[in-house]
Amino acid sequence: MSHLAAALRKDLLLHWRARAQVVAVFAFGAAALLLFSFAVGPETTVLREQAAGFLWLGLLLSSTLTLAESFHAETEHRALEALLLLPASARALYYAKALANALALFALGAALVPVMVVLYDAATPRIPALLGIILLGAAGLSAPGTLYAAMTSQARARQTLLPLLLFPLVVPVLLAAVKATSLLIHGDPMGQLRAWTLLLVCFNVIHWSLCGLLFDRVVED
Amino acid sequence: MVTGRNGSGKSTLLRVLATAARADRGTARVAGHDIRDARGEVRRRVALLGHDSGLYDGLSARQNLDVAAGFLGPAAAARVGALLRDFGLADRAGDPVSAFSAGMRKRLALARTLLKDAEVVLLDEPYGELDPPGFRLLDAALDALQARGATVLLATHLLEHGRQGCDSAIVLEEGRLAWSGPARDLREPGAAP
Amino acid sequence: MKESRVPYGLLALGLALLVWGSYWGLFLAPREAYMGDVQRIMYVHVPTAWNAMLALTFAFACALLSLFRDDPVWDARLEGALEVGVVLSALLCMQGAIWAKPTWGVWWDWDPRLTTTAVLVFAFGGILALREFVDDPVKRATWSAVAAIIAYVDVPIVYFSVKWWNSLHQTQSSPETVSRAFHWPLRINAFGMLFLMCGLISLRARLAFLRREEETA
Amino acid sequence: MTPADTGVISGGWGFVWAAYSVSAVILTGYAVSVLARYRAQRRRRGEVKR
Repeated sequence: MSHLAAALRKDLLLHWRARAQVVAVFAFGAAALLLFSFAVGPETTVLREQAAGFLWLGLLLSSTLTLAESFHAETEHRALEALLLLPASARALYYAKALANALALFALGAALVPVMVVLYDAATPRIPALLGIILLGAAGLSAPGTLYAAMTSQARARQTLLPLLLFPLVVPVLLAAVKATSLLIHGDPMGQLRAWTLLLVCFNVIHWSLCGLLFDRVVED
Repeated sequence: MVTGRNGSGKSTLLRVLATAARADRGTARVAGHDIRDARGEVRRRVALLGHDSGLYDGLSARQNLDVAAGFLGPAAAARVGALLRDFGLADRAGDPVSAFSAGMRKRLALARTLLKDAEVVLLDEPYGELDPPGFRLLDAALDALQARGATVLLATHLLEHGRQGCDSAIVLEEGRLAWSGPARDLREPGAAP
Repeated sequence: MKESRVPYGLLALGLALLVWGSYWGLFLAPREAYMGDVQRIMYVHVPTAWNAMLALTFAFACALLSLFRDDPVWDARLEGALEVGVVLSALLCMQGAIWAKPTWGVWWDWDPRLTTTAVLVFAFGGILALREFVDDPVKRATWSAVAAIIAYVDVPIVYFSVKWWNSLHQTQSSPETVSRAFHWPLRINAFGMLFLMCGLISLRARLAFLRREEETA
Repeated sequence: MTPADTGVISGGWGFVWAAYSVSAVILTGYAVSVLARYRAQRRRRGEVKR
């Protein structure tokens, strides 16, 4: 357990020291939201209808930047290997990195909400519920994303490989998160929010345990 | 001591012994433990300084050592300050490693390797990139290790460093053992055996 | 080494059965009362669906064995099963689109089963791409096995999320409900494609094994 | 299973032929590609061994 704490401190420290990149990733996400509106046209009613979809597409696209960067630091000078040789438990390193990435993606998602509200006039009074959905979605992206970032950081064509492997896998996260967010914005007459939240929770439970089990095979030769 | 031309397998040997790389065939015992079956035990007793520094460019010198100490425990954490001073890094402890020169990075990597009280210390080309003061710091550290009774395996081209400090030596060619014997009798790899 | 001829036999038998089953389904089987002739697409669509899923399930088994048995032959079979699985899944999507156009008037009717198959094509196709871009045979084997396991475990979640997402598509247009009178061509084609698939997977696995031998020679 | 609104579908044969020909092309095409790659690899291995 102490390894988890030490690893988490390391990852949060890395994210903190690289906060300039965090701002850059946020700018990328906000730019994506802007570009979506150019693709759709200035009618606010249409934009407001698709606001949830744009928010999550923006977060999904910029998430690969955060995930890929989080492992660039580890493999650049074989720092991760040095930790494994201490020895440090690969599982602790995974969960710490995945947790740190989840928090980073959550912060990114939360920061994109005001952009969504301004650009698409799509607001919701239920802020805590929205933040909860964003946290579940961010965690859902981070669990497999961190593992695939570990793999692709040591492969050729890593920029294309990570999204190629990750996006088909997180289709359920995208569907559930967009539906849940849209219910929060446009109202939830039939009370479907619980079902979509449950699906997000289920996705997280499966992938946080499965990826944790398989991670040491990815980093150990 | 291990020596041999570039690409003769020195680094690979050290990485395999440190369980950083997997041996395709055969096995070995380090510090009394098998590198395949008891990897965790080997890793508890072995420290490796490889070609790659194993450092986080984004973190400062002190933070890099603190991170490693976090996994090693309080004993190692207590030695962080001393190691930074011993390797002349105390005044740059707060700067990010990305701003360090190659020599400074090598000193920090050495400090990080010695953070663990390892029974076996594997050093791959430790003299590379070091300036003369760095040489003296490294020799002092090697003497301290020998005084503590640790086993040191040094992979280097600089034969004179090896001859004085080491007891035995082996020469590798194309991944094969070409010669082994007392370090004193070591001649240039090109010279007639 | 004397290489066994079984896979070639399977290919031939598979193709023969497929030709026979298709001929039966196209010309001999009665026209379906409502769907008319379009329903004949079922005789090739349904077998493809069954075998595509079978191939990916076999890939999942190979991935598990490759991870825990550490024998390179399973890595070769994983590559074979992945490639055949992706080809069959892609074919299934095309057939589904051709079936949907006359039936629903649109090429893609977001049927949960077919949409999941489309996601699988990219999920498992991505693993084939991963194998292309990793040079170390040991890493390639371990990583693609890990990726195949995660992608396979994800299939049910993808299916349910698409099903709920597309809940407005009430009339379950499942192509599988075929009345008894039409079973024979369907079964023949199903077995035909099964043999074809087994032959293809084993040949493709041998190819992967030889390539790896050459790499590590 | 019968979608009541479409009634008996006319002109279905075009789509039937399309589905069967796509399937035939892809299945045989892929089989040929596997056989070709496999034979090429065995010839390379053959040369390597001899």
